[in-house]
Amino acid sequence: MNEMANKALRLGIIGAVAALLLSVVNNFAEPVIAQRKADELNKALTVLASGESPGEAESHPAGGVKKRWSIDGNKGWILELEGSGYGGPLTVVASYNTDGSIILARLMDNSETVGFGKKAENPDYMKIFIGTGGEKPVPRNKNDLGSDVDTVSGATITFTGITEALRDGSNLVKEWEGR
Amino acid sequence: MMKNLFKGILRENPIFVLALGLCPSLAVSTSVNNALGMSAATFIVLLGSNVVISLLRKQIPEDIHIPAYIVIIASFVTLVDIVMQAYFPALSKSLGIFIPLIVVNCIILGRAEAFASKNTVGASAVDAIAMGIGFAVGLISIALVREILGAGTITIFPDGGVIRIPGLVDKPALVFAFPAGALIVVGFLQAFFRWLGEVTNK
Amino acid sequence: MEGIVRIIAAFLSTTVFAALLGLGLAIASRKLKVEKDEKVESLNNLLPGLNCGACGYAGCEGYAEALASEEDSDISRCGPGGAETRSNLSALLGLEADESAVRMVARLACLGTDEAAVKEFQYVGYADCESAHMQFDGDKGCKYGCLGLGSCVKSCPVNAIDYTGDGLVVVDPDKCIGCEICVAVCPTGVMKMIPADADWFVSCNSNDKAKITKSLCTAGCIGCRICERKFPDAGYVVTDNLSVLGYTGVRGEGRAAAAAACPPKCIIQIDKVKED
Amino acid sequence: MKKFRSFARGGIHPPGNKGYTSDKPIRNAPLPATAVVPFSQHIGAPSKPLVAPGDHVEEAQMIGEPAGFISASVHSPIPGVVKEITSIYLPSGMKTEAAVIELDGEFSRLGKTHEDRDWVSMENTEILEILKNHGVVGQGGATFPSHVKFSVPKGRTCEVFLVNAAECEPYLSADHRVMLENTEDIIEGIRIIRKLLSPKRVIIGIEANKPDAIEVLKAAGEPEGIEIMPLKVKYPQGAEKNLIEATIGREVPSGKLPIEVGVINANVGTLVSVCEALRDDKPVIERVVTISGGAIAHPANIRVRVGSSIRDLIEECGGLTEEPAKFISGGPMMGFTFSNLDSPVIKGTSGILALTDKEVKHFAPTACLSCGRCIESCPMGLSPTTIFKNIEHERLDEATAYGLDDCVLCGSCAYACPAHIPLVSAFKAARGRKRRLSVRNKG
Amino acid sequence: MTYIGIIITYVFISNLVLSQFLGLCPFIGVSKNTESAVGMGFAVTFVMSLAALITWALQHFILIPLNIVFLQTVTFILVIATLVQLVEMAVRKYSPPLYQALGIYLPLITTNCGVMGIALISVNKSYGPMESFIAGLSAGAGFLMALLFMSGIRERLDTEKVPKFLQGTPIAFISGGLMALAFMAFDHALLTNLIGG
Amino acid sequence: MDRLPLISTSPQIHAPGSTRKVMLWVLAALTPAGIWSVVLFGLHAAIVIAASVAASVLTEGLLNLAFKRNNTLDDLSAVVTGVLIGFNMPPEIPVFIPVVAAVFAISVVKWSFGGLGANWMNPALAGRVFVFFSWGTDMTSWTLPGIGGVDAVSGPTPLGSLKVAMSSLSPGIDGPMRLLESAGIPTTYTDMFLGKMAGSLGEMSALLLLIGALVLIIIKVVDWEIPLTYLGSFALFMWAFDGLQYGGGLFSGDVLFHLFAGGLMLGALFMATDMVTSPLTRKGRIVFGIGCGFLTFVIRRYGNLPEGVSLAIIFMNILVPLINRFTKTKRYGVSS
Repeated sequence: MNEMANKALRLGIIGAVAALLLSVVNNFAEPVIAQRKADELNKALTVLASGESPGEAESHPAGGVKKRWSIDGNKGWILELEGSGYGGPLTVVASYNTDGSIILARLMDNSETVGFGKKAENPDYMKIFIGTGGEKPVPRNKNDLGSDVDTVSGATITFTGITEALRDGSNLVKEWEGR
Repeated sequence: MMKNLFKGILRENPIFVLALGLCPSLAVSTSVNNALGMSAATFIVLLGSNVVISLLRKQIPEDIHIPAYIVIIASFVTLVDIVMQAYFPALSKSLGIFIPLIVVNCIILGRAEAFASKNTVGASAVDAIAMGIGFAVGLISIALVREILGAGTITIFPDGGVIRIPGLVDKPALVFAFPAGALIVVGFLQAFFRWLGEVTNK
Repeated sequence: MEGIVRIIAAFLSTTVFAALLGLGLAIASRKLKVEKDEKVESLNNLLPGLNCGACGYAGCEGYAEALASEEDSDISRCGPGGAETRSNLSALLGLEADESAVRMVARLACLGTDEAAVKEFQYVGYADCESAHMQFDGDKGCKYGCLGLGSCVKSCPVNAIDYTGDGLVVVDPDKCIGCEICVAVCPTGVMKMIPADADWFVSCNSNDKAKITKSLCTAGCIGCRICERKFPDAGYVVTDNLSVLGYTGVRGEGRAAAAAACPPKCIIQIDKVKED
Repeated sequence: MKKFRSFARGGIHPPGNKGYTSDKPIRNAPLPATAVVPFSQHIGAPSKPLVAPGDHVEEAQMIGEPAGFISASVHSPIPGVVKEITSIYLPSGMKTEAAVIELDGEFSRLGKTHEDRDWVSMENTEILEILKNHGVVGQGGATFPSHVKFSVPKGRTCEVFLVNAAECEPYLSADHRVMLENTEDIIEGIRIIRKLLSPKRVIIGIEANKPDAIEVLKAAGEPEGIEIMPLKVKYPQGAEKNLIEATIGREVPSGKLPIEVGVINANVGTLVSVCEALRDDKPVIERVVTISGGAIAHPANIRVRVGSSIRDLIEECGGLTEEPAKFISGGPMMGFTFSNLDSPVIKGTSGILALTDKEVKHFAPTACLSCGRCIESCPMGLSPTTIFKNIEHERLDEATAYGLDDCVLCGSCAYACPAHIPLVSAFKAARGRKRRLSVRNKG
Repeated sequence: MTYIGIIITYVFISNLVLSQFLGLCPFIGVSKNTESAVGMGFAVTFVMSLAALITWALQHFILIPLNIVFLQTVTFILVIATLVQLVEMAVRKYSPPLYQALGIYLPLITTNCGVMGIALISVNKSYGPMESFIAGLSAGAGFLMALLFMSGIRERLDTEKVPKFLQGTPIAFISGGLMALAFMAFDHALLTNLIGG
Repeated sequence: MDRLPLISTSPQIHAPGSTRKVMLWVLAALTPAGIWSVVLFGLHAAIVIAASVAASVLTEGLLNLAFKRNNTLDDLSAVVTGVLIGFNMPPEIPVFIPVVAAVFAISVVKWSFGGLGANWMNPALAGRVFVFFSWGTDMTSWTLPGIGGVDAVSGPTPLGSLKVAMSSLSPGIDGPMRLLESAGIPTTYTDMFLGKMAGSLGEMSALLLLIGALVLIIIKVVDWEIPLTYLGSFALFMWAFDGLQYGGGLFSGDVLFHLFAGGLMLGALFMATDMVTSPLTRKGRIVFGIGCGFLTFVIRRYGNLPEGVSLAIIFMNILVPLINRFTKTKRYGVSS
């Protein structure tokens, strides 16, 4: 019995030391991490709202939308959208005019392949979507892009994931605005 | 000492000769800077855990040695993870889930079992350094090949440290960025290292 | 304050958690204990794992079992493992090794290259001595020589034999572990086991009479007895039209001179094996 | 079209080329001036020589007695003087001792009338003893001593006596002619075996490409309750195990003998020998051989004394029209090439072929394409390519697990292989290697 | 996501080995012959499903309530290592035939990153307990499948003349690469179309 | 000296045919389709095919040379691989792509494993898939055929257009032909059958491919099991389920369209039937064919990619060793 208790104790001590160490480190690091994440989102939001200030975040206003901010009064909406990419779920943050057309968009958290789907993190990637969603539909397929096709070369799955998320967002905005 | 260090790089290269430690690492070998980050993280964990395990080797009973070792390894991994999230967010983001997975990198538990649990602290540290360097050499060479062929670039620092290879950068063979390409590259690099080992042996 | 509470929570919960798991494992290991025969396993680990059968058992595990059960107390049966295995086994079992055993290596007793030996017919079929030998004992005029199709090359467990490119094979004595598989598989019996430290060697296997041998191969032993008669101390003995060099119990003088005097020049100097 | 019985798996259709000789009546070859009589004309231990150089021997005198359980006796085909006992190569490539007998003295049997011996009242052991003393062996090619084959092991009964009249090898027509010309001998042979084995059924399996033989046998055999089964023309219909499958639908378990499924079988030529041994008291000193092939001037079926040189037989058939690519002893599928025309005819020699380059085109082997033709053609349901690849990598245990030892060496796979891989040759080599290694491991 | 969706995802689309690089060591190490591949595959499947379930409980009943999610890695791996060891002991004691078949692979599972991987993935995707279990089960099945395919190929390669330097693990990796190439047929869009969202 | 007598092992006779002849027949059967593609797309088509053949042959030759292996060019398998790769390229492809595909096919997929016969995946298809995922844009830029290539204009393939049009499918459209028509790219079965549509070089005319394959089947260079079961099972699945997405019921799919569109014929007749990478036994080949048919159906019907033939076949290649394992012939005298 003693021997068993001894073994248990030893493993317990190792666990305890590990836990102690980690919690102390975490205690210091956690606020730093939180701050950084908040900064990043704010930065993105500021860009997306193109100078206007976003309102308070609203969680899960609809399916597929994680968060929603209204842009300064009622000029439009910023949506944090969920899509599915090659490496799993991806997050797109996009701002919409009230007619559902896209003002700006950004790919945030994702696990896309480096050198491939990850290219969509580049702000330029989203250029092709700007202005679509209103009169002009959000491009559904690479064949809709015409000469722009090279910008998104290859990464079909990432592209589809983003475009579907953006289109859903656009439709939601239209719904909310009663169009 | 030098000989021991050298063996980790070529003769007993963990990735190419022992075929260990590929699992979580391969995924981040799409770019050189990720490989560098991963290598550094693995190196720290390897060194830390090897030293600690070697220190405690007489205190840990046989029955519970695997859980005990793995807790030690996991602590180092978590430490690295937390620090990276806080101070190297870009790297942390691209390495993502693969940092916690260092814990199951076979090379770390493998060295703990095969070496650190039987040797002195000093020897274990040397072994860890040799293996860590060997791992880095392996991972970075995989990343080099994959990034050059799959993206036409060599990214040392994401901002400003990118070398573009003319011709390739416009039309890279994207398959190398996929798992398929990664595995093929590993296969051929292994063969290459084997050949190199044989040649240098003579 | 909140931070400290969290630290304490983490500390306590992990301690309890780890201790519980440790206790569970400890209890389990006691309750679920299964005896296993570790002796066989550790002995097996010491053997080279070639399963060549040189020890006379079916593979390394068979030998390990025999040693473990004390059925067999000879720890020098493993030729491939050499001195290292012997000393390891000796350390584990506390048995003395019989160090008198001479290391033997295989050598090809034939100089009948494509150029030297007459071909009787053109063999078309599976490139293996065994199959070639089924057809009129092989395509060479001399039925004692090396067929060069490599039954031995293929079955050597350590890849110590290779083709020479001119119709023969050659043993790398440094790699040879003395398992005698090549001797067993060679249909003409032209592979010979000789001591690893041998210096000279009669490289022929033909029992044909001198006249026939001469007509079939320029490098064949014609049984002329020059080596035997002129150099009695060298150890050459001619029986059945073939000279064989004996290595034990003779002084060994005059071997080189005998080689020089040999009319077909079938006595050759061989490199001594590197002892590692 | 009438559907004939056949074995189920595999099989091939090589060109039959039987037209060269199938309509040529058997004629007698001239008697040899010198006969070379090997002491090993059968499977098993070579016979023990009973004569020494200088001895005088009578026609049909026993000159070699069985040495061991599986062995057979050997008789002098001609009267004469034993010149020497020497070692020769048989056309099969095997080395053996042989007695060289020079013709001298009177033929005591040739052309002489004889009285039929009363075998009906003999004991079975007596019959077997006669078979043994008269050197009767299976004449289909395997040359298994008949007195051993016709001894039913304890605890077994022979339900079916199966007569192998398939003669599926291309070119060969010796059995075909024997059936047409020695019908009564065959039937008498069957009667003897019936007495010996008391089988419930007697079946003659014969390929459908011999309608005249089928008719003759039916006329002679059916009244006696012998079943004549025409079989589909497909190689290797005459392979023992496949013939059993084709005729009675049973499979001999792997590694077992046909008696396991209640079958004992014999070739038609063997039956003639059995008949002659019992009825005429004549040992096996001659047999019918097909001499054929594109390079033979006048292909023929010849009754020839054992020990005659092949060169003489070819001369008898008008010689060669061109330099042949190969001489073959036996059929082209399972026969052996040889180069020494002075080799003798032995009890198992069913044919001598001289084939032209056109008939035996040779290609160097190329890589296996995994096309599966070998599997499709294997009558034993094996995967020759898999076995071969394991042999190539010296994995003999795996090769055995895939059925190396079940292979009947019929050659169908190697015939069909578009990559020209010497499959059969490799299987023989692997079996030889296994044998050598097992000897080593035992000793 | 529906259960069927989860199954298809982890068996084909996000196959642990062929698209996530998880479990590569056993994938290369234990795929030399089909029998051991199947043994390993089942052992992993068993442990994965169990581990996914238990780590879910750990996450939701201890780590989150106590706000110590940062100890995730440590606690998860501790549970997995202990679990594997317990399973090994139990199987060895109570079912020697099963131990003969699976037992020798069990100790190798501790360092099969797939087990840890699927536990982390399940938590990251906020699966419920049943979903976690199914995810573990199907990830294991996907692993088993990849291992089985690989073993078939390697058994074939055993009797081919692979160039010297490529023999063994290198050619296994290249084969794995080509397999991954074929698995690119299965993408998320396929899943979406197949089960309608 | 006279030539030595020949002593060979049994059997002494041999069926006619050799690896080289098999490959020659395959090449001959592919020639009409190749000529047709040059007629339709002009010189560039010829250059593409020639380049991939040259790259294949050169790669194999150089590898043999570098690693001191026997010359294996004689068996012509490298030429066949090259031609098939060329056939799988869009007409206006930059030449470096088929070259890369050929190099990859020969060096990685075939040579690494030990050369002809040892590769378990179809080299030509693996090469194609490799470049497809690498240079997707180039690999999906199509040209409409015109005799002599004079009026070559870019245009999508029927299957490609279908995937696009599918996303805006409106009710009342009852099948792929109507859908293409409504999308402004009308086509007829005859055009598809004869090859007057956009597509890869070799897949243009189902007619010519069928004739070629039929000849190969008749002379037994190619077995009938795979083409029949592949096309059959694919047609069956399409017929059963493809109608559903157009609002039809079960068993209302447009089989003709799917049989003639895209690379199905080329794949089923010439690629899936590759001896080296298909199962050994008849039973196995039937399973293989059905598997290919099913997977092609799944990928085409549900996948993101318009085609699916290549991926279906190379996926089934993976399964071949296992299929072989479970479809062994029953051995004589061995009870299972």
